[in-house]
Amino acid sequence: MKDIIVKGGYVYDPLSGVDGERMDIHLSAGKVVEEVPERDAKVIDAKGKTVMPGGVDIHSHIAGSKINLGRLLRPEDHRKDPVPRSKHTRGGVGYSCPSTFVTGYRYAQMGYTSVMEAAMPPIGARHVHEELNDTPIIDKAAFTLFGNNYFTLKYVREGDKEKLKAFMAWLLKVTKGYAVKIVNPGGVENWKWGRNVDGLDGNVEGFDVTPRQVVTMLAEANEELGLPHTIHLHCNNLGIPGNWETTVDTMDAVAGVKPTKGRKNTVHVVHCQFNALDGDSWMTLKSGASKVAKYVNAHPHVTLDMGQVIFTDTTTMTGDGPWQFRLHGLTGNKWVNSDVEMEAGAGVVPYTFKKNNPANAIQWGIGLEIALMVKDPWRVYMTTDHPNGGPFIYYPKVLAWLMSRKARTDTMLESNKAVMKKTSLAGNYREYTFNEVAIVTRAATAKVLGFKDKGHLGVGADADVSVYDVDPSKWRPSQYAEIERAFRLASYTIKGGEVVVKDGEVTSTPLGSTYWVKAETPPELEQELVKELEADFKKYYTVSFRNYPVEDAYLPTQRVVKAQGGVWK
Amino acid sequence: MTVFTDVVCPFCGCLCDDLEVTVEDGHVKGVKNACGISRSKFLNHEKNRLEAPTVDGVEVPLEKAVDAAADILSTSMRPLVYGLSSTECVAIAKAVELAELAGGVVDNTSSVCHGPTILALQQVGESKTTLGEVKNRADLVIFWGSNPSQAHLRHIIRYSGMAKGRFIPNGRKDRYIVAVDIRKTGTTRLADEYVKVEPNRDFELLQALRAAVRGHELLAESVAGVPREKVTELAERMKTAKFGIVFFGLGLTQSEGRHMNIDAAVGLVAELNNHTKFLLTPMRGHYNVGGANTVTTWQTGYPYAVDFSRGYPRYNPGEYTSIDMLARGEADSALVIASDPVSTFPAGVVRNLAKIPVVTLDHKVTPTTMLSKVVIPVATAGVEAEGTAYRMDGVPLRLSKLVEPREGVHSDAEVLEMMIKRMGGRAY
Amino acid sequence: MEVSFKLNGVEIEDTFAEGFGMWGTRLIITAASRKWANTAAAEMTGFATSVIACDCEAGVEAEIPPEESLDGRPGTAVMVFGFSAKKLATALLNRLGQCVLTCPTTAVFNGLPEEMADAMIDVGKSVRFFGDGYQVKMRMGDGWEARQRFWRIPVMEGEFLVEEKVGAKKAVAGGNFLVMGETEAATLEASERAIEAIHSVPYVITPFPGGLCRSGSKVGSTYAFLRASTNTPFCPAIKHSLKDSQVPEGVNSVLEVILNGLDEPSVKKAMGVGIEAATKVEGVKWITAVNFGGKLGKYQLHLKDCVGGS
Amino acid sequence: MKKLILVPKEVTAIPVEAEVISPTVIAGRTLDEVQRLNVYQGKVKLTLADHFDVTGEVAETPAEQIIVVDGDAPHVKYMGAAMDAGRLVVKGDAGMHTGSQMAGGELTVEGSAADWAGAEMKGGVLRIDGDARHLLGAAYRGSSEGMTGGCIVVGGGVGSEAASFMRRGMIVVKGDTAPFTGVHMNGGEILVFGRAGKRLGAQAKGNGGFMACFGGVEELLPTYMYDTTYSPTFMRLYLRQLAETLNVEEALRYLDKPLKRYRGDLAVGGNAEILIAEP
Amino acid sequence: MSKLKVTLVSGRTAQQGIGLEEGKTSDNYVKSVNHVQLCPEDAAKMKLKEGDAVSVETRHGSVVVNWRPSKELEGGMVFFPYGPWANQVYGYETEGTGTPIFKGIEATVAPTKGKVKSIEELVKSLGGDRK
Repeated sequence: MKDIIVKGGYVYDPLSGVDGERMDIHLSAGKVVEEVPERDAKVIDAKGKTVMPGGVDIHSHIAGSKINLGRLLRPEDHRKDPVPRSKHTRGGVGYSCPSTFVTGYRYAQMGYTSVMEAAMPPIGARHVHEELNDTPIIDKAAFTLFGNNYFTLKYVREGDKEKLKAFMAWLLKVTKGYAVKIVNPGGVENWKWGRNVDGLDGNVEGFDVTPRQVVTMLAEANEELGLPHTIHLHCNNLGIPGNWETTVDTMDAVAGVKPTKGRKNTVHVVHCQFNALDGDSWMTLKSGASKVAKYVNAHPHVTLDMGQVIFTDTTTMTGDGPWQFRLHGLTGNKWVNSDVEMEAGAGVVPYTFKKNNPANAIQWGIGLEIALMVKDPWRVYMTTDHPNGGPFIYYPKVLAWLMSRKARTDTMLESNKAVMKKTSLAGNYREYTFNEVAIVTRAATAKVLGFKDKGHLGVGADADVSVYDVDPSKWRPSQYAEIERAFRLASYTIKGGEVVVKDGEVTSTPLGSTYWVKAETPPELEQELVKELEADFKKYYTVSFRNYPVEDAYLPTQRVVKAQGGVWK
Repeated sequence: MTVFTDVVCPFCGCLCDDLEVTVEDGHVKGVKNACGISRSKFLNHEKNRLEAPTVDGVEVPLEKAVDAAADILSTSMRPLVYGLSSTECVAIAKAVELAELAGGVVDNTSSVCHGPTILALQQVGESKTTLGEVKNRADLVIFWGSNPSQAHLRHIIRYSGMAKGRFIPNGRKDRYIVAVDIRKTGTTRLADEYVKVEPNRDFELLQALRAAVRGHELLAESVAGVPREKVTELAERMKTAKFGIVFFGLGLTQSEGRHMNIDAAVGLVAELNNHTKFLLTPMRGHYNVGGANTVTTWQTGYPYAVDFSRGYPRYNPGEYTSIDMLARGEADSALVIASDPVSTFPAGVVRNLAKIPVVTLDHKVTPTTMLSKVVIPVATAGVEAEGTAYRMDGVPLRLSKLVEPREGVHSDAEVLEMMIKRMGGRAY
Repeated sequence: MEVSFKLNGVEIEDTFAEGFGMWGTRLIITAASRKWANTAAAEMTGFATSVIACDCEAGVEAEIPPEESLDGRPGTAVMVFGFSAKKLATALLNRLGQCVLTCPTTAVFNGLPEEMADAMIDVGKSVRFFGDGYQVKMRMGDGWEARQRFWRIPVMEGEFLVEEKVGAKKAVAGGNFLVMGETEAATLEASERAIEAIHSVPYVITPFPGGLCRSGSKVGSTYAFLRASTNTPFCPAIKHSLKDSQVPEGVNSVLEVILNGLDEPSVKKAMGVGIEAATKVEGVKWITAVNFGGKLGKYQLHLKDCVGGS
Repeated sequence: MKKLILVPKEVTAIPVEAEVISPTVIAGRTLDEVQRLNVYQGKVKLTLADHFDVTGEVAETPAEQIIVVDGDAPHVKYMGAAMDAGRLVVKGDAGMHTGSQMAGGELTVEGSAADWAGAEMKGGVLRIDGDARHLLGAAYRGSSEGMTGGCIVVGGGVGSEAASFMRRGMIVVKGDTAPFTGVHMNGGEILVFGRAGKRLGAQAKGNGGFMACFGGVEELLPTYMYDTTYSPTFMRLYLRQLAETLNVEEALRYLDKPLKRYRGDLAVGGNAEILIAEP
Repeated sequence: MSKLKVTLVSGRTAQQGIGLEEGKTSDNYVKSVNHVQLCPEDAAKMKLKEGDAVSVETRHGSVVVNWRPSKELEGGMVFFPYGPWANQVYGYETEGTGTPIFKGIEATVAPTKGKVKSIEELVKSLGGDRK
């Protein structure tokens, strides 16, 4: 592979403190290096262009049974976005549930080089990894579902945090997972009886624990294990007006958890828009963004992502079974439910966010409000919770809204008046800078995920670089269409030191790596745990304990991240 | 002698994973925990094997057979790739890639079994679960148009009927089993209640049940041969169960109504979720037909009946499904992988298959290999080759390689890869 | 009476009837038989002579033969006039609800196509609620012919069908002329002939009883509380009791023909044929019209024009 | 109106995809360009002239264009698909997806049409003088929007699942219908003058839609409830319009026939109507 | 000798599963699928004896097969295990779904002097004579 010099672009590398300086980036052997000799290198002229580290998406649904159920469910969605094969690429389909190949291509075309699959049911982990292996170019990791796992609930009930930690380490290892994902803790377990859990202090049936206990203990265990990322939490009561209170209560429940060495935060609250609703019903819905933002601004232990709504036809899919049934009831749309024995569940329902729908307009406003009202860009990240709020291909649109008040106003004027009345968005004048965009799309996400080599362009970083055709020295917020255009199709995307996208077209499709986390467990404890697990597996699972772990064959390009600074009793 | 434990059975959609297989001198000598069919599969896998690659019935070296196969697919205008339900997932992925490369149609056996289930899912959705929740919670189990006693021999024991679980400590005793069928079977005998439905009338009964669940009184004295009182009673039983599940089979998908029968069943189950927890799960036949749908879906967006002739995937059962393609005489060549359409397709369609060049990858002699132009012997997945298979409920499991295939015999995936290379693929 | 001209030997005063603007609508009531179509129409147009004390002015315009109606049943065209579009809508809805919806076998169709109308009154908007949730919106002709929308409302007898929107138009009211004869009998006969002729003209109705008003009316009264009173100058019985009687010599009975129409030409034409018909009756002496010197309305319907145009 | 004539050169087993046979696509081009428009046979890309003898005149706008396919074309798919104006006449049989997604204009098939004719139709008139096969005017897989406008008149019978997920528009069938006509219907009108097949209106929610059967019904679902026998005025409107504007003369025979009214599908809490003429 | 009108149902059997894993050309497989199952009363009506062949006919085709009694079946219903013999009597119309009807088909069954074809003969009769 030839060395590469990305020459003369405006570089935004917030982690290295570089804010729009014109400089050259040198790449060699898949890494950023001090300098390579120009005569042997491929020189990419980035003059007048924006250069950033490759994008890092902290929360997306790209692989596994849930998105695949979405694909299966929606031929009518695929049909409107066919993707023909080319010399370098496979054919496929796009839009809200893109095929795996197209997922990889389109992320790369937007300059993204790492994407996190946000929900992996352990028993379906093989499926996730098989799909990740068919998702080209980008680096990936998957977050293992813990919040409704039988063993999690059992150890929480028993108050056995050490066993819980051992279980977490074990499950991450056998599923090749990267982080601890919690979805509607307790709610999905109750959904196995067709019910939900009644908020943070409701009862999880059959275990007599509360979501508060589950979240708190998982957060403590997560930090004591020294996992690279905090718990990744989808709060209770998602999509229910008035839920901002649950969200803030949940954040506060982990306020006392001591973060692991080297960071301040202990919880990442996902797609916050869906959990920042105020009012008593969909009729009286209003924004709860300011209340959530107020708490977040005062509490450094919380990070968020937006879950921005896009006005389009999309496919909602979450591990939150009871919510999806509710949404099916609200819309009358077709509904897929998929319960996963002992550990999780999922639901899929197509949904159209409409500009003229007051609730949708408010939701659209809430996402942006959160991103604009949380002052520290290092703690709020750009997502659409793909494909829940909208397909990831609309990220450039979200960036335009963040960077241009005119973009927001123009959309607001086309939308239901409720967004003016029930959110404070119209009065918000903040406009993201290029540097802030780099923070919320790569630098901060890489940092909070614990990726040392990603999200920056310092020497030693992965040679993941995106070059966008927009001149930040000339760009003005009124030219927001330029942002959409430039960020939709990158001039160059370089992945691992290889040019994978040129002028918006995929030119090469290497298989990226899959990251997973290994946390050391005291051997005796692990043995004891395995004995317990094996006994319960025999009784309650339908697969044998031996067949549960994901074999190495499913990780041809794995990269193992070791948990640092674990604390055991 | 080697004993392999926790072996996954590559026969039916149950994908039992507790088998113990004894291997001696590279041959399977014994199987424990297996059902009769599974035992037959392991113990007889070496019988009636294809001896060597052939072209027009003449033995040729593998490369020649691959060349001939690649030529057929490259030169035809409308190649059909079919089968895939009895092999592992890498082979399925390669078959999709090959179909794309050849600009043809890729279809799998679900088009003649649970294709209608998928059509219904696409219309109205589906509410399903992995089998463990049935084992742990189901106090009402309904087999509708399915007969595990003959087709999924350990289903009732491992997952649905006898299985003991968290909230079903006494297994069979804690469950009420209903079997809905047009005839008595081993399954109806085992059930607490047998509901005899007239042939081709399942749709009416499902609709009546749903209406009853919604609280409507039926005017008809009986529906589909089932008295009104019994319909109401069954509806009530469903509403008051703690956790109910419907396992449906080809009795619904292969009789009049097809996908609409499933549409009705899905609707009934969705309706019941307003009252209690109710789910349904199709009884998938071939062990990896689930995988065929799953892989094809993640690669193309569509589960079967995918056409690549325009360079991107298009989907339309009834148009790009094998039966229809062959019935219209539209396919001008076929590649059959891990399937035996001659034994499973109506004769009228087989006659058309016999008119076109067919390439077949199989491990055994079948009626399909008998009428194929090119035949390439392959390893038996799950015995001689490893890979992933998806259980009827979507749980992926790893098939083992227990013995080496005969020398010169490769897995489906390897042979397909050779064909892809030969056709100039892998530019990506 | 200074200026006049003669028609068929009858003196026609060269004056004008003073018309004024109103909003008018036209609808067609069909029913299983002519009897029921007419019954509904009569009921609907009852107590609708003058907006002085009625909510609207209404009358039957014409009978529609089955082959010309949309549903192939006998129909009756009815026109309703109100002082504003809003008042018209209110009156129309009340009358539809009380008189037509209730009448056996009827259905209601718009009689004033959208291209002729100045506005469309959404009848379905309120009438449909009578269906109590069981009303059905009927969409006819999507993408194939002109789109039409109806409401089907279940009623005890069967189903009431009503077109969702009916056309309304700025129209002309107050067309009139006075028939003056030697005898009561001659005057009545001449007036009846006039009405008959008027009904041959489309888009015109005569809202008063049988089309005729015997009282006439003048604005105000000697009684302060009364807005209108008998048209004293034209009452033969008190001819010599007042100074400004306008009853010509030899006239012993006067009847007023009053008509409303969708536009000025229709009204004029109707007046013309009406006057013509009246003059053919023996014993008719004079024809004149009522006006208020242009104070009441903007339309001056000169009898000379009307007759000339007929 | 300018007339373009396409004569199919042969009927092939491998179908030809020719969505270019549409006034909307053809108008405004030169004859030469028209001849070079792409059609597809299997994986092979060809030109219109490879499959048809192309003669005649091309109009400036679709509205002024008549296309005549002069012969049987049962193997040609997508003729008139998405056309929005003008006329297309197929003087024989037509292949799959004929007139699918058409939005305007007039398409006449003088023979029979294969599956998915008029699928997802939005407007215009599609006449099929012979039979139509399955999924006439239906929705695409997974979509809940079938026909949303326009009118289909079939002279013969129709196959299964005609008008599935219908939302608006009208389908008139002079012959018999197969099972599941009007399945998941959510608006629109279906009028059948032959015998209506089983499971009519299954899963129909109604939403103002009705199915009228004038030639008897094979069997109704148990989840349709009989209400009454009556002669609703509205049906007279349809019947007269059918006779006057669509030349469905037989409609007038039923003007005074009482109709039995059924409502359902109760399984989905629907209020779709099935109206059956008394014999 | 009388014809019997029946409803034909096909399906899987464990025997057929066991047989096919041995091989489609194995005796076990052939035996498991080259017969129909009738209720004893229906067999008696047709005066069928053990070892007799029957001809099964539908509007799509006909085939000669063996018969076996089955107590589980009621009169008027015939069970035909999935396989090449059963396929002779099914149609291929899928009504736009891709799936033919394999269950609940109107058929007639009658005693016959005809011979049950071997698997090779059957394949050959379908045009498959490449070997």
